[in-house]
Amino acid sequence: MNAEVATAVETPVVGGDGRGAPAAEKQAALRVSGSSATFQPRIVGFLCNWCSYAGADLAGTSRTPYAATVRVIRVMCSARIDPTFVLKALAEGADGVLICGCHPGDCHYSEGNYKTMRRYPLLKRMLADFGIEEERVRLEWVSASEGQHFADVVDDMTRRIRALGPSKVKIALATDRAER
Amino acid sequence: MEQHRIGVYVCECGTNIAKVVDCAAVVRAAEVLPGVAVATSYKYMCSTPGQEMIAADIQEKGLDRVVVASCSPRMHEPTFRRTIRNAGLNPYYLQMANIREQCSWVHGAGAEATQKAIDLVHAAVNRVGLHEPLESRTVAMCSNTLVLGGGIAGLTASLELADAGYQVYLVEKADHLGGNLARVDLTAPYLDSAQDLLRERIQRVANHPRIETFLGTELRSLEGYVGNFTAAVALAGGDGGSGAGNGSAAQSGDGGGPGRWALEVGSVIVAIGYKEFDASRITHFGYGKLPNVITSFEFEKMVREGRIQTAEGGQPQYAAIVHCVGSRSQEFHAYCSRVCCMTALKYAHELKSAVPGCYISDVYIDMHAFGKGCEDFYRRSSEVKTLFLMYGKNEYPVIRKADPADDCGLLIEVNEQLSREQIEIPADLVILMVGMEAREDSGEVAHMVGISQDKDGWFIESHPKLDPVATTTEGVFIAGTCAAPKDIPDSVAQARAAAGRILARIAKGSIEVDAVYAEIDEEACSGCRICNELCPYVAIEFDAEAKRSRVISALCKACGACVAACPSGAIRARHFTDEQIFAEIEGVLA
Amino acid sequence: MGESVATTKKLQIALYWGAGCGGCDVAVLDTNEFILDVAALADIRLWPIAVDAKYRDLEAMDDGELDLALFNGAVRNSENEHIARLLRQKSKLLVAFGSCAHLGGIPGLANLATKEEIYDRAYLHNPSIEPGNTTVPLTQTSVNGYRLELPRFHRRVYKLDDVVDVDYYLPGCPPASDQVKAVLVVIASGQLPPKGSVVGAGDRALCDDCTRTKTEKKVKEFKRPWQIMADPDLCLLEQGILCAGPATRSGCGVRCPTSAIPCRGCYGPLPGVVDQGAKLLSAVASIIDSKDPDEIDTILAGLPDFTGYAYRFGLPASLLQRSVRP
Amino acid sequence: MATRVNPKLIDDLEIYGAQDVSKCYHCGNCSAVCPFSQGERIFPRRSMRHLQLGLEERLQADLEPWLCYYCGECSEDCPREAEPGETMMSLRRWLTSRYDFSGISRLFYRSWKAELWAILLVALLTGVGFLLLGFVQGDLEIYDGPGAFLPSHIVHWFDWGMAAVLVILLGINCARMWWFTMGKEGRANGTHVPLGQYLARAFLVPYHFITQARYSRCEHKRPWAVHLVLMLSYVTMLVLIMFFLGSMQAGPGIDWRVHVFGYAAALGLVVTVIFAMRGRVTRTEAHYKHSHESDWIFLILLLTVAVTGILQHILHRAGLDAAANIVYVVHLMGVVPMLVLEVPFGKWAHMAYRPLAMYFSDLQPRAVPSRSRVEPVRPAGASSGRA
Repeated sequence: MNAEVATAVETPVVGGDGRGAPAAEKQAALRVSGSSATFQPRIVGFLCNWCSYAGADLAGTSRTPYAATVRVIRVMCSARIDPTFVLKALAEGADGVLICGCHPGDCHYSEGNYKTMRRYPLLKRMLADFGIEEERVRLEWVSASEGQHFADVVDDMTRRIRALGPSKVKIALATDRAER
Repeated sequence: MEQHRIGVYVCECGTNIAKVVDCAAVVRAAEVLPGVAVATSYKYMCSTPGQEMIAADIQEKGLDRVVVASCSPRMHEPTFRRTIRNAGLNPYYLQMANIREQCSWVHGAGAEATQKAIDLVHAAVNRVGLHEPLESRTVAMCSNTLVLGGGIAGLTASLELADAGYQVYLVEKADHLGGNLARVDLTAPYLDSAQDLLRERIQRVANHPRIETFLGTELRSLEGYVGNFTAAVALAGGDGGSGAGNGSAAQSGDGGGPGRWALEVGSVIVAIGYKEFDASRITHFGYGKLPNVITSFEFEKMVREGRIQTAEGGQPQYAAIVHCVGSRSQEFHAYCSRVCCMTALKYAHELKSAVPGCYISDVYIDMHAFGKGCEDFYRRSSEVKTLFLMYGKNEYPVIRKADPADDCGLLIEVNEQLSREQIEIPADLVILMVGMEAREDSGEVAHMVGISQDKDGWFIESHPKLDPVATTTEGVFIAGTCAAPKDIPDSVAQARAAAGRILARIAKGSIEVDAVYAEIDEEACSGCRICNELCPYVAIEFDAEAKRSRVISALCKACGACVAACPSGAIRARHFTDEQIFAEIEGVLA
Repeated sequence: MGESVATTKKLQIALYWGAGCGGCDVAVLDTNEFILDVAALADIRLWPIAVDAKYRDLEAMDDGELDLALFNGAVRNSENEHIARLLRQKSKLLVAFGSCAHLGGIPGLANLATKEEIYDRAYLHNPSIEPGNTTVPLTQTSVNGYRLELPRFHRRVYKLDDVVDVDYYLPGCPPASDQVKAVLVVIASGQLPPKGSVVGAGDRALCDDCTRTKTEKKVKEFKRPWQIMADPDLCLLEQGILCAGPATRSGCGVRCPTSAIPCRGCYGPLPGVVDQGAKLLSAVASIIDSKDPDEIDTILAGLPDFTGYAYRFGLPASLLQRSVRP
Repeated sequence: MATRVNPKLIDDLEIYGAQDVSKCYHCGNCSAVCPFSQGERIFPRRSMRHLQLGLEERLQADLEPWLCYYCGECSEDCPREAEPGETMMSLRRWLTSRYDFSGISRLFYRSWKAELWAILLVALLTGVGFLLLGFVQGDLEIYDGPGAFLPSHIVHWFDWGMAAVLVILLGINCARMWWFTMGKEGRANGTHVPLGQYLARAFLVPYHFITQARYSRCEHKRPWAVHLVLMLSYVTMLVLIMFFLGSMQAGPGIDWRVHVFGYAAALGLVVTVIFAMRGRVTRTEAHYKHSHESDWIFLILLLTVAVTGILQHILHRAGLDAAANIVYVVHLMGVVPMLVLEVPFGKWAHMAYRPLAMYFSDLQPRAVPSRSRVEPVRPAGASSGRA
């Protein structure tokens, strides 16, 4: 199949396969999310067990509704969140990644969230270099008592990502595969 | 990857989950996932039949991994771990998908909620396949206990433990025992004397051979882990700390200078109590400006001194009691302070008996008389002709000076809810029922002992209903009003409960601690020492000649900071490995 | 494979130079007189830099006729890809030789730019281009009747195993000559490591070989190497110099850090590490000595083009592989 | 403008019989069970509240107490035993004393001794007066006709005279009632009820007076029946005495056209009074549970009057005219104080206040803004809400 694709894309160079690409990207877009009107982002949430996960649970126990877009993965502390996880999620097709930890100074492990605080800005810079929009990755401090805050964050993030449309990472990798 | 036999159990939680998530669809989706041998849903997975179902499948269908999609793991993970352990599986062969708190309770019924549940189950199935059998460690349990706070809760807990024959270190910041209760005269609803409750306890504590009391002393740091803490306590700054701990304290650990002690303890009970709301924050009441507007504690003082009188020294002909000062308001504290209503009724009785002719107006929002004997107390109070007036939430009564012509010193203007009348209440003495607040130092204490606070500063229990005295830090317990406003019986009950929990552990002699901790693969470690500085519990030691770092598992609390930071991927977080989390990521995005 | 050694028949080998700097070929030559031993026990059937052979000779070979093909350089265009496929077809063993073939290498950094940007920079807006010259390479042109072809420039750079199946990886930019030697000897001897292994490198981070003393790390300020006289005996990272050593395989002989140059990470991620850049990020950021967001930003400002540094040799091998800008 | 609370008022009301007001915590059960409490007229609860707060002005302006017939259901269902029914009763007493200009009623309600002495005094005067009249102009042996000891035409004249006085006294109190509930209130609200409405709805007064229609809507029917019989008997008697005294006193032959009513009424009175007394002794029914001294005095008076009335009639038919005359005097010694003291100042007054209250409460919603007044008009809800 590679051969056909290769020839299919065989055209003058400048902007050449630029013509081939959009089609593929559209296809991929459809694969990922259906029409953007009903686009329901898929957000991976990494929550620390003690504050943020408890906060998300509180949103539940107090029946605070929010968009069904976030899929939570529990870690013991936000400091456990290896930037690799974020890249992995994006590469796997996440439209957004939400990182939540205890408020600075209130970490169950006394200092874990400071490590997160240090890694995050550098990670954001790196993501920007990869052309990933600002809004797609977000760090929020959510305490065990901030169910409402968690709900608000998810809704807000959902709104912003809806405006952006689906993440292009998976599409890009898909089109690359098509090129070979 | 070796083929597993995974059982997926979707809980309907009555209708809590089923009415939003299409459990049947989740089961159908789970059935086809690789390695899934059994997938089924049931009304209450946590019920005995539910657990028996899982156990039976493990034994009969030879399941080697279990996924339970139900409530939050913070709720029932221990339950189901026990279930599969009893059925012969390693307890860590369990993974839960939180489809209640984080799905059915926050989303409307429909495809989206169901899809989310399916994704979460998919992630759990992916992950559980990579779970390893872990054995929880047992560590020695030191039988000494540190009790923070010498109020009724702290005293009770201390006596409970000491009477059972174990050493207690009672650390009180003030220079005397008794806490807030010491400032109270009578107690509601039975009007027995607070001093009677306290005196004999304080005496017993003072003379108890197994209780060492540190007055004017505060906690400076708490290191170690359940069963094996080291607490550093020192004389509170400035405060003289009269009669602080004697010689034997020094033996219990090297002092590190005068007025400092290091205490070896196995458990900690935090019972630091509350502080009263500052009434002057509500300007409407004119507290601090109008001399005859006083707080409940100032009134208690009057009663104890036996002279209830106005600032001018006269007997009040009219007295008014204003409820919910600082409580149940959007501006200040949304919560109810729980004891004020009955205390207010108590004041009505005390006033009536001290000044028989006095007319008492009780200005309240709602009358909370839920406790034992309280409703009856409320009825009796109305029989002594207390005038109950209801004001609206966040519609504070306004207290002002009366005109010389009036037969009273003060006037309270209230929009009275029961009559829908704008009324003025005559008063010579106004008692403000100030609510309870978390102490200013509660934040420090929480941080030192590693427990969290809610938005109001109250300490958070490990489960509000099922585990009300334990905290998220193993071996640290909370009792009394530092957890939330409480009356005396509840505080005492909590104190005894905490003591009971500790005695049970001491009786066992050793204690099981979670098998989850980080470990360094010395074959992969390059000794770069990036992890060394990161551990808040100094659980990572560096072996200079081997040029390798090592984790002291007993000290490790499994936060995983080092794991994420290790650039060689040489550190593994047991039960939270990279592979397991990758599997989850792939699962939720499948 | 085994039988090829059993026979006394000479090893049939090919070396190819894809999208790379040629340093890898030099590294082979750097084996000095050893190259003669190679010549002695092997027929070099293709080596553009040293041997006069044509692609058609390669095309003419039978499948599996070659015993060993060393492919250095990344896959940037259709030509690289074509030869990669040919070599895979003709050779029993295919080795990704050097960082470019292994992880994408320096050329892989091009994945942060779009093809259009690259063309613009290379052929349109460049100081060395005379104004008004808008010539850009086309895959097909006809010059007075003759149809000329140029390789197609791929949208992005690939590492070798993105296009073909690879047997072994020999990391390094370039691989250390002694490692090259060692690997060739092993292969010649027929004691082959399991397929897919990284050969000619250690399984621990560079720090393991690095002789600089390491203490507990806390960094308040990052500096470029030229900004300080680095203490020759102290870990560079602890001196605030960004060093990829902790996140990089050993095997190079610690050539850079010993000469006061921080490791760039050419030997690639350690076994089990999925994304070298992300790991370096996590490690480096974690040891920043501050709890104040603003101060942290200032400290991080001392790490210009961190992405470029973190993925200097491995962008195509990273999880994101390339910029998603259209 | 905030209204001043007067915590002392409930103490005052205790004297009128309201013992348990302070127990009420306003669950509202009383108003829920009361068939009359609807729309803006929420009672007894609101009255209880106004009483607890001691809002005298409000209470004085309230008609609610008169709209209650004390069926007692509220008291039965009260979870706090705050006796709302009895409170309404006490409020009626309190209001009666408020309406009364002379202060006599207040005196009587606050001290039953005073009431008793007053009755005895009036009785004595009446006795002396009529004896004098008898001995001066007539013969003790003659009961009727020329030379009669107490000639019916004179007694008749006396009755009319007394009636006139009573009507004036009661009229003044009724006027005050109107002023408190309609006039003053209306002015405060800047509204007034047009005269046309007063005339149009005037029929309500006799209607309620005669039928007690409202009472009949109470859950328990018996108290209504009893009350109706008592009231009708009383009215019948009144009519007979005021218009047919001659033929009443005539005889010895029985004039059935007149006497049959007399017998019925007398029977009715005696039976119902005894019934009421039995009730107040046994205290089985809620509205008989609490008896104010004034209640007993009233019943005893009524019984004496009824019995002596019957007795003199019988004696006269038995030809014992002298005895009949003596009893007649005794009878009058009961009748006069009963009317003079009870009608304007005591329990009897309610026979005027009640129908008036129905009438006024029917009129209040018909109030319209007064053109003459300048200050803003309170919203209709508020004005009619506090009637």
